[in-house]
Amino acid sequence: MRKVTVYITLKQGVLDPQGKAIQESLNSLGYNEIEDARVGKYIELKVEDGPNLEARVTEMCDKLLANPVIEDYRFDVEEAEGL
Amino acid sequence: MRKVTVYITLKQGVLDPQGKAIQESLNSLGYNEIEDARVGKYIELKVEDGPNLEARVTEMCDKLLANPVIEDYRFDVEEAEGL
Amino acid sequence: MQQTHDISPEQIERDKLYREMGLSDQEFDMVKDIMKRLPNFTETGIFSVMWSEHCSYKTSKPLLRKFPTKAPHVLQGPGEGAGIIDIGDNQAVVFKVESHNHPSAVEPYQGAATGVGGIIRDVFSMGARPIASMNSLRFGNLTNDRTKYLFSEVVGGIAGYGNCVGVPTVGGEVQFDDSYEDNPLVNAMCVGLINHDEIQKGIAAGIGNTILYAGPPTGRDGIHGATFASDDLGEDAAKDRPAVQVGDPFMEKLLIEACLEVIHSDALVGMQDMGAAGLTSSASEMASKAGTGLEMNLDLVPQREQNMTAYEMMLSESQERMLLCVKRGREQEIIDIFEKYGLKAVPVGEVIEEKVFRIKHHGEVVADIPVDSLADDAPVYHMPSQEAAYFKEFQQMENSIPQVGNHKEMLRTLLQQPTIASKEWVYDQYDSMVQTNTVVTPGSDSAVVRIKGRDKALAITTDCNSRYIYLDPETGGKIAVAEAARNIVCSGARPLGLTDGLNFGNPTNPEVFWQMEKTVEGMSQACEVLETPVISGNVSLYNQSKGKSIFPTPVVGMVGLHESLEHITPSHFQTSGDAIYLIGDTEAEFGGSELQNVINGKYEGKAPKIDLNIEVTRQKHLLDAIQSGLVESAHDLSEGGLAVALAESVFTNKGLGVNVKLTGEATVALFSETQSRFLVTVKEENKASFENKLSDAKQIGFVTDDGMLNVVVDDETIIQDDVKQLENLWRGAIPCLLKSKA
Amino acid sequence: MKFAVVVFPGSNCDRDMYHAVKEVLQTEADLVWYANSNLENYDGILIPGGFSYGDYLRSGAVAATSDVMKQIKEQAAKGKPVLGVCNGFQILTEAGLLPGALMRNKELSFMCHQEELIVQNEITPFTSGYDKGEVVRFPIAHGEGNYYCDEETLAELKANNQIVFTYKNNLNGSIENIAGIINKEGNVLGMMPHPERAVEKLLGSDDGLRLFKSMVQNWRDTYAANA
Ligand SMILES: Nc1ncnc2c1ncn2[C@@H]1O[C@H](COP(=O)(O)OP(=O)(O)O)[C@@H](O)[C@H]1O
Ligand SMILES: [Mg+2]
Repeated sequence: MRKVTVYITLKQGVLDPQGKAIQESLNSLGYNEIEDARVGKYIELKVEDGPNLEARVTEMCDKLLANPVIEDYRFDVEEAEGL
Repeated sequence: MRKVTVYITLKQGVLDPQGKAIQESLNSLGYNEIEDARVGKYIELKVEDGPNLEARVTEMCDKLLANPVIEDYRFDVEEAEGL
Repeated sequence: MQQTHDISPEQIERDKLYREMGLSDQEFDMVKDIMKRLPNFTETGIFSVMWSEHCSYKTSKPLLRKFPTKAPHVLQGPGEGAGIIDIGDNQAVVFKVESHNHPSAVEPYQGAATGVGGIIRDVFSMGARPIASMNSLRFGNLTNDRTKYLFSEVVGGIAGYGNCVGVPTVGGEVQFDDSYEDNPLVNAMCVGLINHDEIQKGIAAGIGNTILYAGPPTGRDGIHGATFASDDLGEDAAKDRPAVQVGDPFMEKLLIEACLEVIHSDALVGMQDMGAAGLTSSASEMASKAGTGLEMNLDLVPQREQNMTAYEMMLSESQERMLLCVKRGREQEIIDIFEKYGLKAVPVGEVIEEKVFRIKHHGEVVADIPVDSLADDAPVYHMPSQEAAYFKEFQQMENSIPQVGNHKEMLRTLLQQPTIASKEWVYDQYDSMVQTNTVVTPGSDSAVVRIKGRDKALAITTDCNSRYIYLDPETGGKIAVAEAARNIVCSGARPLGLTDGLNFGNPTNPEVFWQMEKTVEGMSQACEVLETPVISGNVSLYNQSKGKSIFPTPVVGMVGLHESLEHITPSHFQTSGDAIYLIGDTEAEFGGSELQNVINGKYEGKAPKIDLNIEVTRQKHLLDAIQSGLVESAHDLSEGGLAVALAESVFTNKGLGVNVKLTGEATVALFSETQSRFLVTVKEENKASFENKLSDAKQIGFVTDDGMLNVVVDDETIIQDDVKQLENLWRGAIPCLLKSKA
Repeated sequence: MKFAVVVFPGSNCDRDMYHAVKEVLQTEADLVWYANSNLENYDGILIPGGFSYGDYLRSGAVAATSDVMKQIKEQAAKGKPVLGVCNGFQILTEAGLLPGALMRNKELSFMCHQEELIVQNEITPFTSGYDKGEVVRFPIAHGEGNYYCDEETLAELKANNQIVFTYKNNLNGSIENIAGIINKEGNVLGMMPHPERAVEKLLGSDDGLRLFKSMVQNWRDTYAANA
């Protein structure tokens, strides 16, 4: 069993209204040191071992998990233990 | 300048319908090796350096970024370069 | 990469760089004539967006002139952000439709969302409070995975934006056909309410007055969106991807409240939203309309990204931005109002006497253009037109009757066609009730929105059966307008006027231009006869992919007025025992029908005929009967004919059924799509008065309480089916298609 | 009785709530903008639905940290009735005035239509006008109305009779079909369905009117008792 963690972020230049709202809200709580916030998604997959794991995950990201028009992604693969 | 990355995940035991839907879609696309999927949030903060950075970020998470009833969080701090 | 500002005017001319921006050689020559010199990079960009089809209507203008646009109750016709119609009591209704087809093909969620945001801005920039949204959608066949994705994401985007911004989405339409496979249509309509004395115009008047920029900072979003929308959606649409704009409905909500507060200040001179071609079109149009000039300093424009060029800032289509003209010296009053809502408003320029559009950046003049030339001198093209070859062929075909073996099964099949099936999966995702005015929620012929504090309401519908228009553009154009009016009348309202969203293929194809011409002619005739002027609209061309044009799709968004809440009439049957009437005769007309598609898998032949005089007379008589309190329910007959209308009328959760006796050929009686027909129920005691008013109404049966749909034709039982089962098929069809694997 | 309808940036049912209490019920009410507000002089606080702060991060999360929330907590501590509807309910849970959390609907999509609810607790200042077990029709309109809490909290809710409304059909995945809960003290009610959208027959239901009437009646009773 493997644990794959996919990180999906908005492409550079794409407006992130959510990030903006979070930054402003942190500032208004007094955390003025926060200069920017960007929000992404984080998906943990529990995957049965098999050949071409990386290639298949890349495919999954392209087809479903990320929206290539506005998002970038990367992923890590680990041995799964306590999943 | 520091880059803080906050990872927010649903607590163990809290149902994750979005994760479930992703798992099912991946399975139906033929990725039968996916046994589970869980979705979380991933927030990148650009933070001006200052004392007690870690303690302050912990506070931000407790106060705003994560909801302790349903979510767990952790974060990394890095030197920011190309931010 | 070469920096755009380093590109010299000479290089633009020599390497014909203007072509990449969308200007033709001739158009570039016109620009040189106007400027009396070579335009620089920014200026070329400004001309190219202002002269794009999207902003200049250069190929459709000659056609649009044919639409009747005037009537005593029209306060504002086409030309401003949206049209306005008087509804009495110092109130008026503001509405317009807008397409977002190409952005939605590339990024369906954001494309649809920003389409909704854009049309809402058009309405509140007039000073009106947006009170209802509609959407008209077209997709390919729902069996295809890409179509399922586009459909789900578009609906998600409309919901995501509309729900958050707090404007109820009260209705719309969705149809599915192969011709939209790679080029879905996403047209959004918004309706607003305004008091006469609050009407704003997008003008920059008063020399020396200040131009304020309000809203979020400008990024590189959607640069060249306007020309992109006017181009063929080719194979390489993907490379245009960075052009995608992201909507922020939260920002829009704040902007609505701030702008509606700002209009009460007499420091405000004019206000316009930044839509297609962003700062360029809003600023130059505001000056042009006021007969002034405008000077703007881009260093003052709030920016989200670093090192933006003048070209990028002028063409950016970042969302949720407004441009205001404010009396000099009183800027702070306006800025404070925006501030209250957490929004930034900053001075970026001023109104000048010299009629030029002058842009400064980093201390240099980067554009200096005679301002009227951008709007008034835009080229107008009279495209060659040629009757489509298929049309001649279709006109020679006989009106044959398709062979139906089992009418009961056929009704079941028809009810599950995605175009006919329940759209609940769509509209349940929309907040249709916020603002607490929605009297008739989605699921009826028209949505009805009451006006608080008055005994009146508005009926709203969008309609367009593009199959008929494809078969016969002129007839189909008439039908589109007539059908919208039918839906309004069935709800008990008097049609006031309409907005049109003209979606067509490539106008340089003479057969497509012919479709456009004929469609507009047909629509115009119907508008005349039905007394529904066109008060606003939108044109979207080049809707095609892989060389195939979409079906011509001129979406009609119509608004009507209920002069009393008492007149609001449901489209569903109400009570067992009520008499069922069919208004209008039925002929064998199957060209473009749902039945033809189910049986033959294509649309061909003649479109159903329509006689506009019969149409208007029937509509008037029916409305009169409704207003006289004689009608329990009224529904128009459309796709699938009488059988489908009967079934839809009993899907009510009241356990109702129908007993109907018809005469003639069963397939014709049940499934023909002859126009100008209505299905009406009347209480026993009102039958005589009703028949007096509607001479061509024939009673065909009764509403029952046994939950069965019984149809007898010439003494033979043709359909006997369980209403609940039919309803389940109809309700389940779209969710079922979406779930099933391709 | 005078109501404050608290308006956050992004609230969008604020005018609907105001219309319900002011124009339909004809009680006193003000729309109170969240910033620089003073809730001292109001007898009841209504937190309307909508998308405060765009629902960014989590619905209700940002509003829950605002200054006006401190005042709402103070007023609630004094025993004044506080009603949060839809986004208002989400804000109350995020602020800790009510236990649990509202998560995404189990089918993930937004839903809007009339639903049947069962009145589970009719002895609150909000529901005294209803009968126990009565079925009422209110519109729902939410994407995140899936009520969640841990088992311990659920046991407590039950033990204290804090579950006020349940759905007849479980549509969004809520634990035990929960549609609305009240705090232990019995003066803070949060609910996903919209009573303010159900105050006129013309719009499909007036079952919600009794909720506001109950609030007014109870305030009068207490007021009369104190006077
Ligand atoms: N995209 C949509 N958005 C909202 N409501 C829709 C949409 N499509 C269809 N509906 C609603 O579904 C109902 C049926 O639509 P339709 O079959 O087009 O009606 P009609 O044939 O009477 O014009 C209408 O009430 C309509 O408003
Ligand atoms: Mg209809």
